[in-house]
Amino acid sequence: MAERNRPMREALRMALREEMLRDEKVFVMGEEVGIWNGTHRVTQGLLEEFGAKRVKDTPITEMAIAGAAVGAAMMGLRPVAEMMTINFAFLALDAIVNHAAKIHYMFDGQFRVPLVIRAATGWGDQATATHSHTPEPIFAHFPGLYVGCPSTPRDAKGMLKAAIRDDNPVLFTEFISLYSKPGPVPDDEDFIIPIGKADVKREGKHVTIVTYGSGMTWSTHAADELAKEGIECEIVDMRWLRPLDMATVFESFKKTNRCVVVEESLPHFSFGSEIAAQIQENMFDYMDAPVKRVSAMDVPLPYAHDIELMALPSTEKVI
Amino acid sequence: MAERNRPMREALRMALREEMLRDEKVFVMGEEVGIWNGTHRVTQGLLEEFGAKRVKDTPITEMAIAGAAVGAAMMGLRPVAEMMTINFAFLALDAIVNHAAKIHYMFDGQFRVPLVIRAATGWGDQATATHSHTPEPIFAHFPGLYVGCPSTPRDAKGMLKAAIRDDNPVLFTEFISLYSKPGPVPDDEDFIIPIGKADVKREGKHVTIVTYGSGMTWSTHAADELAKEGIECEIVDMRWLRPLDMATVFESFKKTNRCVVVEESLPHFSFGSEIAAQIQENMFDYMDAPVKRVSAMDVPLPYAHDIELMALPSTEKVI
Amino acid sequence: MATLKKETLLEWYRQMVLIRLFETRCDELYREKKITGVYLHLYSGHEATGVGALSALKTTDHVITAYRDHGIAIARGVDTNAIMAEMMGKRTGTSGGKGGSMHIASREHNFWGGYAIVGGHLPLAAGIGLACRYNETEDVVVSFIGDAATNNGYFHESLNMSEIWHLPVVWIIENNLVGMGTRIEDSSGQVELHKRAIAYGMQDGGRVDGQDVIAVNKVVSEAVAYARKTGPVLIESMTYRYKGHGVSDKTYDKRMADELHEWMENKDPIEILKRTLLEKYKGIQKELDAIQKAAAVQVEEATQYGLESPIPTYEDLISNVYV
Amino acid sequence: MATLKKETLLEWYRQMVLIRLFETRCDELYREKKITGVYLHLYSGHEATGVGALSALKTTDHVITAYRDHGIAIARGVDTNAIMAEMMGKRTGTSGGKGGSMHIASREHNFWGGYAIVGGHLPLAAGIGLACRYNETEDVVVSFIGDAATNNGYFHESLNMSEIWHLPVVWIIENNLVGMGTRIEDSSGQVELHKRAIAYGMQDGGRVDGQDVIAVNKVVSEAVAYARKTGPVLIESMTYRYKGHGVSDKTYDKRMADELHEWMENKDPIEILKRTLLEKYKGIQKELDAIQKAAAVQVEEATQYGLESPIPTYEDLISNVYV
Ligand SMILES: Cc1ncc(C[n+]2csc(CCOP(=O)(O)OP(=O)(O)O)c2C)c(N)n1
Ligand SMILES: Cc1ncc(C[n+]2csc(CCOP(=O)(O)OP(=O)(O)O)c2C)c(N)n1
Ligand SMILES: [Mg+2]
Ligand SMILES: [Mg+2]
Repeated sequence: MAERNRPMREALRMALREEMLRDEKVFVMGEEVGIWNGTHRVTQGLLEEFGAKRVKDTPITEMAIAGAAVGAAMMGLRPVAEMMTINFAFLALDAIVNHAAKIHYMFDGQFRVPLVIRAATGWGDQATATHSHTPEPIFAHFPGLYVGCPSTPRDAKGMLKAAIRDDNPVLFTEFISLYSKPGPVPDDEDFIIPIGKADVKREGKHVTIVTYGSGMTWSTHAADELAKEGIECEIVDMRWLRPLDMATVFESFKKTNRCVVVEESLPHFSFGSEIAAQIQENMFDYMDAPVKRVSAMDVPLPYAHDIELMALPSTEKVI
Repeated sequence: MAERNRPMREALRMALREEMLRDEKVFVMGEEVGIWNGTHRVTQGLLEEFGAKRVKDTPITEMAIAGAAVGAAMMGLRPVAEMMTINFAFLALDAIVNHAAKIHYMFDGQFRVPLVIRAATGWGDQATATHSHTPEPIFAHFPGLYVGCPSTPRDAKGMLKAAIRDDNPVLFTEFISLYSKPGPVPDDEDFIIPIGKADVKREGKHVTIVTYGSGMTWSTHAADELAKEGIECEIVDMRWLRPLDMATVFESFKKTNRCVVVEESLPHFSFGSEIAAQIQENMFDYMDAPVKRVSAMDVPLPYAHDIELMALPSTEKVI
Repeated sequence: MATLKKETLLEWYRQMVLIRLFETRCDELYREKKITGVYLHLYSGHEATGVGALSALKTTDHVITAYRDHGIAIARGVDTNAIMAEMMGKRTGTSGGKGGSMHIASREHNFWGGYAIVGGHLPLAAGIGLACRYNETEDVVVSFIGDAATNNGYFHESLNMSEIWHLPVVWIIENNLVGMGTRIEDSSGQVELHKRAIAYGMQDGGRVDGQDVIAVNKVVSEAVAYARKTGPVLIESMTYRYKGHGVSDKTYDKRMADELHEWMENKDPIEILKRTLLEKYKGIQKELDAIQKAAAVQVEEATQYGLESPIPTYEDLISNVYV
Repeated sequence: MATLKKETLLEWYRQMVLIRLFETRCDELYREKKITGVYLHLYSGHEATGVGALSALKTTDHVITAYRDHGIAIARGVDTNAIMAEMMGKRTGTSGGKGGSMHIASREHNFWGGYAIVGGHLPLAAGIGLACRYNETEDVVVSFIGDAATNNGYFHESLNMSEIWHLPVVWIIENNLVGMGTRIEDSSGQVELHKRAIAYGMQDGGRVDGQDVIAVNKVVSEAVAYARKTGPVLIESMTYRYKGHGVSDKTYDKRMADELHEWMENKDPIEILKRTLLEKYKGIQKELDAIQKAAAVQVEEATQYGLESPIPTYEDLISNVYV
């Protein structure tokens, strides 16, 4: 299958463009997605190619963006709404969790909400306390929603396409720190990575690292370092936080009997908590050691560069 | 110390009233807290006693209620803002998490936010999918905030007073299912239950039940049942989800070597996840069995009474 | 009004009577614990607004509202059996018993439902309107809004969005002067709510007497025509709720007894239309009586249907979380 | 204007020049990677609005704004050394290097900070105003608002709240015609933003030429007087940003080059005041030059101070999460 190296933002753009070409009902809306070409340049060129009907710049109204996208989706359109960053999606929590995620259930299947909400997540380079959240685990708490978060350009393309084609609401978060990282991306216009499938990104037998998104960066570096000492890490990239593919984790764990969870998010009531809880619940007899968790420190992210980096996970912390 | 049996709503009202009498800067604001006497009648009589300056009815504007309370708190007032239910606090997530909880840090201590946000939480009696959340674990994810949730009238009084007197923002959730339940409440106007202290509500040696709020109801019943079979449960009521008093949990666990976590919230990325993760992390060598979690089912809550109850935890599920 | 046919007026009368009887029966059923839970928001007193507005629509048009939705569902022609079954949390209800009284909906009637989060349905209305334009239909959306909900951020963001995109939405504020127990003077800096249109450069549809079904129909018809071609309109319909905020409201109507009495005595929407009919058509009383009777039978049938319907099962509990 | 003293005008001139030089230097420092990160929103072009508005206040009054806050901080008299240190993320910064350019604040100046979430500070302003009334002072709050932020739910809820409680808040929209890359016509149904006052029954302070510091001072002074005694006022100040949205904005000013040019050439706030001064006071050029020079020295000093200041430590990272 033909593929080319592209940064993640381009892979995402490819997915959007292909789906827009494939299906008239797919359209993009959000703050600065059009004339500005997208704050993170994911939607670059789409306005020019598809026009203002399919690429809608909105006011700075996260509640209404998410809510209007829900309404349009109920009508059978397939909106891809962008939250400039996930931090602003806090303002749309009600629209996402209490509307998008509940409507199919609450009206007992009468309506579908084939909606994707894309949002840039994570460390934003001195973006400070309010603009540096990595809260997808929080959204994944709520049933009715799917939550995806790719770690490679390839996954980004395949996962976003899956999200757009799915009939359920999907929160799709994209790490700012990964947008510019290149990787091979298949040309195939039907390249899909199914919702809810984790991926073993590296095989190993001594310890399982469970992670997603930016966690892959530290995990891979750590695994490289540890390999030098003869420790072979198996890395499970969860890809989706909901549904959570624990089967893949358990399979790996049965082999390694040890696990480290790596995430950029805050330590408590988070991704690592859930993974650790499920492992001890289901793999108790396979555990050689407790599951360790590496995450950001339990503080808001500060502005000053050096202490900002201290607060984040790192390869050293993983090791 | 003199004490009297009162329902939890009355204990909360006592705390509010005493603190308002003690400190001119304490005031109450929220939807229907005044003329209507509070949707859950916690603020009953306060408008009459303290007048409209100290008991402020607001429009239906959760963002502005929380945000205005933050501003007033920065100025040195001590607002107790009511969210009619925690579900509506989703609309105030940004104000709570990105403003109340961040301002002290972000401006490096220049401002304090001595704010309490009270909210009714949990099952609301066929209140349906959007009105039945138990999301305090989600709020507890974020540093800068304290999160308290009492299970008895006594705790309700002491914890709310502690929250009001503290100089940090506190989210204080009150289970709808517990409002009418009576219990002894000390008359003492300085009765305080310090922030961050869990409470062993029942001693036992065979298994530790870790819970909070409404979880106490099922846990206590289950412990009663199990006692008949000779199984002695120790029940740790966390009381505060942030800070989380794991020391008390660990101490109990060292004795029992087994743990069940009981919560009304959803199962994933939640309270039980964090407790289980921390136990396996720190108590691995004391574990005779995996930590079990009992929570609501992973579905939105439906309207119909019978299936609504099916979705919730129960004494049987705990047993 | 010259052009209104007798049958039309009678049909409106029928709908209003049906709603009133339905709501009254629900109130009883709640007291009899056949309808349970803590929420039940009756439409009694508001009938002319719902009926007048929805009679201005085609079946291809769209309707959405808040939790005070049973009356709207009936005016939209949704089966009263299914509505009543929903109130009782039965499998045969419009939402399979999972939505309850605040979440009646009917896809086939383009009735997109009642919503319990104040303001939460307003951007949905904008989105539905967006889809109408996207699909290049000339369908419109009628979105009802409580007066107190107009203070909420959802209102502001949604109405502004509808204007900049010229969406075919007719926003109808049902101004019953109060949200739960809070009077409009205490919650809105601007008490003439239709004036909020100015903040969006939106067509101001003005204030209409919401107890006069004919007046409501006229104003909404004009607005609908405008919305189909041009863009959104904001209308304020002055009305009153007869039964407190919901069944859990035990004090408001006592506090405002005089005002309530005044509205019930002198501004009852059913009485107003009845007077008009009696003046205009000699000997129509019989027809009115027949309507009343038929409505009572229909409500009784709905009640029986609801009572006899099965409750949802575990399968229902876990179905439709995802498609 | 008759009553304005020469010293007052010169002081405003000084502040505006200082802001301009400070911002220009920040721009350079960003390019030199002495100021880092992705955000830096310059106040160049807006000077007359900030300076004119804040000069209408007492020191006991309160000020709050969004992320375009360095200019406001300077106009409020906050130490430029500490501001610059904050831009560079240094320990000696106004927020200990933890807030950065978007979060300058100074408790002692009653400058409650810049806030990065669009609209997020608006209810805070209401709350500060509430405290003023609660404490029975006659202090007022000036809250700046971007034009694009007026579409946000926070704006609606906060302004309405300020009106129903008669809070002493002067809401000043800095209308620079754009939010990031989106023109006001594309984001606001109502482009005359002061008219949004009607939606709250609020005192409409009208539109003012935001490039004319004297005009701004006059309008805001009147509004402040009204707010002290009566209630909130909404003012729209027409202005322009010279340096794009922020340092990451690389295209907008190219797209709108003609418009930008027009504002810089003909509506520059510093030039406008300068012309007035030169017309009015013979031989004042020397004084203006001295001001310019002193401002340049001050900015250079601030730069050195910032550069030489220590970076925060691990202790800083973990301090002040809680009191
Ligand atoms: C976001 C939110 N906040 C609060 C509530 C509680 N609540 C339900 S209805 C209501 C009053 C609404 O009044 P109005 O909009 O005038 O509609 P009416 O009930 O008069 O028809 C309130 C406060 C809610 N459901 N959602
Ligand atoms: C809630 C939220 N949404 C989006 C953003 C991103 N953002 C930052 S500034 C801005 C534009 C604001 O424009 P305006 O209010 O006119 O102020 P100006 O920058 O022109 O001074 C946007 C969209 C944000 N910070 N917060
Ligand atoms: Mg009302
Ligand atoms: Mg602007």
